[in-house]
Amino acid sequence: MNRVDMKVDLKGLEMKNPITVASGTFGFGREYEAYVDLNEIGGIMVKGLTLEPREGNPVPRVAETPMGMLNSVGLQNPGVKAFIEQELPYLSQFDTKVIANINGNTIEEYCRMAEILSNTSIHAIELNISCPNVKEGGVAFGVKPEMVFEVTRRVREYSDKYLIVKLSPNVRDIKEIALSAEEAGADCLSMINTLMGMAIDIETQRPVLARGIGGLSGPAVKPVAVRMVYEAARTVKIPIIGMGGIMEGADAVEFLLAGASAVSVGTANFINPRASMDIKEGIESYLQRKGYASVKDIIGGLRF
Amino acid sequence: MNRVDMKVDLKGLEMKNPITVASGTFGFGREYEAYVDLNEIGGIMVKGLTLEPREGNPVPRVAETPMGMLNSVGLQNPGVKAFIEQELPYLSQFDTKVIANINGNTIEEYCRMAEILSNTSIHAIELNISCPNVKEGGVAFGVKPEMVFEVTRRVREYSDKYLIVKLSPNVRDIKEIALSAEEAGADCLSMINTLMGMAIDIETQRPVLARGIGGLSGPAVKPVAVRMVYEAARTVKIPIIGMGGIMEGADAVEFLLAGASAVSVGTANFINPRASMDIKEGIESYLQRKGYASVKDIIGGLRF
Amino acid sequence: MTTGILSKIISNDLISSDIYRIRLERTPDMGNIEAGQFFHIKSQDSGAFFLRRPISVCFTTDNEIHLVVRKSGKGTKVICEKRAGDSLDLLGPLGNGFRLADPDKKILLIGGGIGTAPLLELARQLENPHVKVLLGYRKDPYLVDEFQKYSKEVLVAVEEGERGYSGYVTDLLKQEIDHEQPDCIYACGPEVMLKKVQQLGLQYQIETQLALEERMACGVGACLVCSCKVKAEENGWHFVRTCKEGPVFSGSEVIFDE
Amino acid sequence: MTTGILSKIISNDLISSDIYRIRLERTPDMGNIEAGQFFHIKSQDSGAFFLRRPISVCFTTDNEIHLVVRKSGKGTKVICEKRAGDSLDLLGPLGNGFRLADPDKKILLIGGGIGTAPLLELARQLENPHVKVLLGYRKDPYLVDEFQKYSKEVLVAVEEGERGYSGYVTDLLKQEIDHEQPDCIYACGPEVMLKKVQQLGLQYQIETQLALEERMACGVGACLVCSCKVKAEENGWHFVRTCKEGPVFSGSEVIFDE
Ligand SMILES: Cc1cc2nc3c(=O)[nH]c(=O)nc-3n(C[C@H](O)[C@H](O)[C@H](O)COP(=O)(O)OP(=O)(O)OC[C@H]3O[C@@H](n4cnc5c(N)ncnc54)[C@H](O)[C@@H]3O)c2cc1C
Ligand SMILES: Cc1cc2nc3c(=O)[nH]c(=O)nc-3n(C[C@H](O)[C@H](O)[C@H](O)COP(=O)(O)OP(=O)(O)OC[C@H]3O[C@@H](n4cnc5c(N)ncnc54)[C@H](O)[C@@H]3O)c2cc1C
Ligand SMILES: Cc1cc2nc3c(=O)[nH]c(=O)nc-3n(C[C@H](O)[C@H](O)[C@H](O)COP(=O)(O)O)c2cc1C
Ligand SMILES: Cc1cc2nc3c(=O)[nH]c(=O)nc-3n(C[C@H](O)[C@H](O)[C@H](O)COP(=O)(O)O)c2cc1C
Ligand code: FES
Ligand code: FES
Repeated sequence: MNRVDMKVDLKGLEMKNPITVASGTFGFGREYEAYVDLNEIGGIMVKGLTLEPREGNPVPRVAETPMGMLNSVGLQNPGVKAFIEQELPYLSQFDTKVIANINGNTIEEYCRMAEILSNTSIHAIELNISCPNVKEGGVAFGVKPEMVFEVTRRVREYSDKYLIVKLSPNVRDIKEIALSAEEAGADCLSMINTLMGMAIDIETQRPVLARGIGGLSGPAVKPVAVRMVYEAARTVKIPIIGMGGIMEGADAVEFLLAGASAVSVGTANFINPRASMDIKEGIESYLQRKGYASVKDIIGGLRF
Repeated sequence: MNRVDMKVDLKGLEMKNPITVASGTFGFGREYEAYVDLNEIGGIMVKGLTLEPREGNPVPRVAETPMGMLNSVGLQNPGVKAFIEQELPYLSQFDTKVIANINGNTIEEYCRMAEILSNTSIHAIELNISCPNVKEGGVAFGVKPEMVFEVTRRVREYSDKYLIVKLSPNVRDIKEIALSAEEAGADCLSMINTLMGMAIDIETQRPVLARGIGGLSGPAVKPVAVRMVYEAARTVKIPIIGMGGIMEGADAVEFLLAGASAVSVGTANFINPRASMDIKEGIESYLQRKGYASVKDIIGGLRF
Repeated sequence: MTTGILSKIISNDLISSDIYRIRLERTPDMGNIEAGQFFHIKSQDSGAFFLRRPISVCFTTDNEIHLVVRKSGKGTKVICEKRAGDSLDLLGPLGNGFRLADPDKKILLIGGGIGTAPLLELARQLENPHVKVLLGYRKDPYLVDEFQKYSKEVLVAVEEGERGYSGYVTDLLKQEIDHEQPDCIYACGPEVMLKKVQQLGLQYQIETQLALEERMACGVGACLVCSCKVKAEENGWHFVRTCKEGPVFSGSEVIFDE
Repeated sequence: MTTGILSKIISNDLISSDIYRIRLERTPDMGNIEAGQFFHIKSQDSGAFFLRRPISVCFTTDNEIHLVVRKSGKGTKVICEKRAGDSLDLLGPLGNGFRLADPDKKILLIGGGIGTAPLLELARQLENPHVKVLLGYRKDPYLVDEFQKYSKEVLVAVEEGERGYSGYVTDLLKQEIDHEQPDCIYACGPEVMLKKVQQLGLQYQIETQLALEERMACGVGACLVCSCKVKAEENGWHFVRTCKEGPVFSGSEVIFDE
């Protein structure tokens, strides 16, 4: 069988294939090197970074829900400087795009991180304006169009790196949010981050998560994610990296048809450490079976 | 074993037990009479009504998703007048609360329906300001606090019936929405309606639903629903009827602990036509096992 | 008061490529079963799939019901992989059945693919010596021998395969209508086939009964997802429920979209 | 490049109320297995439960690995109900193992409930004649006979039951410390037990190794949901990963909350 062309061009970021791994679900890559050849992944969104190191939230930080999970890691990470010194050299060995996911409590923090990262070998910045776990910031930036515009515009000033803005699904209208990010200068959108949810242990009568509320991910959210990608793709001209519950090739194809130019694999890694590869192969065999020469041929191909 | 007291008092609406069946999932009751003694249900939210009869959306109207389903029925119903003439007499035979779910394209339509229903034997009106399937109205009312306030306040003027406002989860901040409904005179909140979602058939490359986007319900949404009930319960003083993915007694207990005074069983009816009864018994045996005398003892009982 | 009935699988046999015949224990609470009715099926290991799956009754005896299931997606895969001794959770029988024509009428049954299944029970229940059966398959026919027991003749059409007429089963229909002048045609199969049956029925003024498929949730008439368009005085059409008013509709009432 | 390993169940026996011993085929790609390590388990019929479940290795031979699982929730129910011939999808072995003390050291093992399981493989691997084992159960003891094979003495405590000392296993610990003056204590069990072991270890300056439990997602160190608080220079503490730096921690480093 002929190999199909899996290259994607996110208007400024070219990837050898449309598979990325989602921030917070793939550590800094090392943890999965025994399972996946990192050279085979289009791009790696690293664990969410903050300006200073963070220990994150108390445990339990995870709850299983029907076809999904809640997490409240709360951005445990070594800080942007430790990332550059200790993790980036490792990641830079591989032929994959390194995408730094940044999280600030203030616009200034976002800008400062963008500035610091601009002088490194990372390929892109992913502006996480939607992490629901950080009390001080996160939510506020991601859910109001004005704020999305403001934080994106400011960060844009501090960095020439390819800028991905990661959108929160906990909004009234994803279209206006997507548009704000585009107008403020984002090169790309990634979506969706987790939906806010809660699970209660009825024996102890306490929330399963120590922090009560956490972020829902996994197959349960896929219909919401596909819908939002579809709505955003019809609204903006910049490319979209779609994610939310992608477990197999068929799920990824849904996102591509809905208008995503690439996809990201998150929670699936936890169940199948080779999920990213299986999904890549799943897309390939779909394309082959349907007779497409390139993955680009199905992006946004949804018909009514 | 001693029977526990299952009566709940929704401040103006007393029910023999906290189990209701959710609008749109139980028809007008008749369809389930072979499976459930309708006298055993606390309250029945009837299929969403509109002022005029509606045929609803084209088929397919349903898609299965991971632990959930999408629907786009689009309010197929015989209209409020036919309901009163043909369905209400049947429902009134039973010792259960009949709750009329109303849907308008305009505030005037909502008011008109409330007025018409005020002179009937129904026990409560459920104002559905959140149905995502009706292009003309629905969404707009349910997602902005000002609109929620306005439609609730106006309907309140037209009816003395117990007024339940049904909230949409497709919002930025459920707390401000809940507060608006309370301030405008709602007696009770019911939540959540469906999340907007989409599923794509990758073979045909078309959406599974003829209308593309539909409403997500079932276990997949439970964590979001529990979280929203919890947030709303801490914000308003009026009682809440919680729903979203309740499949068994344990799920219902989660909602009660989160602060709901009653629950509603929706999608579960489709999988198990006796779900409402099984859930009722599940709550009872939980209460007995834990040594509670009344279901009221666990409402809002979540601890941290 | 009935709910889903746990019914034990007596045997499950692959009868053609991806086609399984599942024999289940018939229990008294299933009551009377009409040809054309269906069971709404859930697997006990809930979580395997979410909604129930509608499957027609293919054949019954006093103690057994037989389903013939095509392994196509997630749910039918789980169902088809069950083994003897396992149980399925059956809700039903649901829906209306075929209206049985008098035994003196000349009857034509036409089935396409898995749509042949419900016609076998119909043939059995019709107890009519004048039944003629047209069966269409993509490749390998199944159930043919049994149809022979309950009819005077069975014609088989295959799109790609050895046995019988090579082509669409609807190709046979026209000539059979001319030849047999049937009083009533019963049909189940893909929509294109049903459309053709409807059209010929109207053209030759033959009563047709069509068993339709539509995606379902509740199966009992409550959720209104399974709407089928039928003719109506006002507005020309209205929606009825495939699970309740159907799945069998008269060809004179159904409106197929475009 | 490894991923989850499909391993066939050789046998699955109920060895106490709700406790199952599952013997699985050991495959070469599992490599070396240390006592204290765990497998992260998924059922093949995906959909039955979502996340993997961490289960310690209880015993190994050249060709087998044995797990002892308590049927408690959704996932362990599915796992415990698997039969011989079925397969489980095992990711691992994962985590660190117990650091094995030299064979001349005096060793005390203390296990509570299902926490006794990983200590059996430890006892086997220690190959040490000075091992003494304290086992605590709520009611019916299990694995006791086998512990006897790999130790000089086994003491059993039950909270409610006939056999052995009646009370908590930690009640036995104090007297054993006085009596045996062990060089090292290995412990696995409920947190209250581990706290007590830690406290006595610090008090008597005995090295302790504690096998902890924490809710996990990835099991390989990537998701950071399984954090465990350990002592650190800066800030007094920091979080490490139970699945990677653990599940075995030194009693001198772990910080238990309140
Ligand atoms: C009244 C009726 C009788 C039927 N009788 C038979 C029978 O005897 N034998 C048989 O093999 N099949 C029969 N079918 C079709 C059968 O229900 C579908 O093949 C089956 O639901 C597909 O489920 P899946 O999980 O394999 O596919 P999936 O694609 O995974 O199903 C996803 C969802 O779509 C629905 N769906 C998909 N295809 C169909 C379809 N063709 N019709 C209705 N719903 C569908 C499923 O029920 C499910 O809700 C019948 C359908 C109806 C409506
Ligand atoms: C390193 C390690 C080794 C273990 N070894 C064993 C063993 O050998 N035998 C044994 O029976 N059990 C062992 N456990 C506990 C076992 O993992 C849990 O009992 C199991 O995960 C519960 O799953 P469930 O689906 O039955 O419960 P549910 O309550 O349905 O599980 C819901 C979620 O919570 C998690 N969870 C619930 N309880 C625990 C727990 N105690 N520890 C970790 N996660 C939990 C589950 O993994 C799942 O993600 C071990 C745990 C860890 C962390
Ligand atoms: C454990 C965990 C940690 C996460 N941490 C981050 C993070 O640090 N930054 C971020 O932008 N998203 C984070 N996410 C969100 C994921 O990147 C992704 O948007 C989401 O999980 C949806 O995709 P999925 O359903 O495939 O997991 C995290 C998700 C999980 C499950
Ligand atoms: C098929 C279907 C039809 C529905 N129709 C209505 C409706 O007419 N009015 C309404 O307020 N909610 C409607 N809903 C939403 C339900 O009442 C309920 O809010 C939602 O399904 C969440 O609960 P569940 O997960 O238990 O189903 C409908 C849901 C389904 C699945
Ligand atoms: S499937 Fe619910 S009304 Fe037909
Ligand atoms: S479970 Fe993911 S880091 Fe430990």
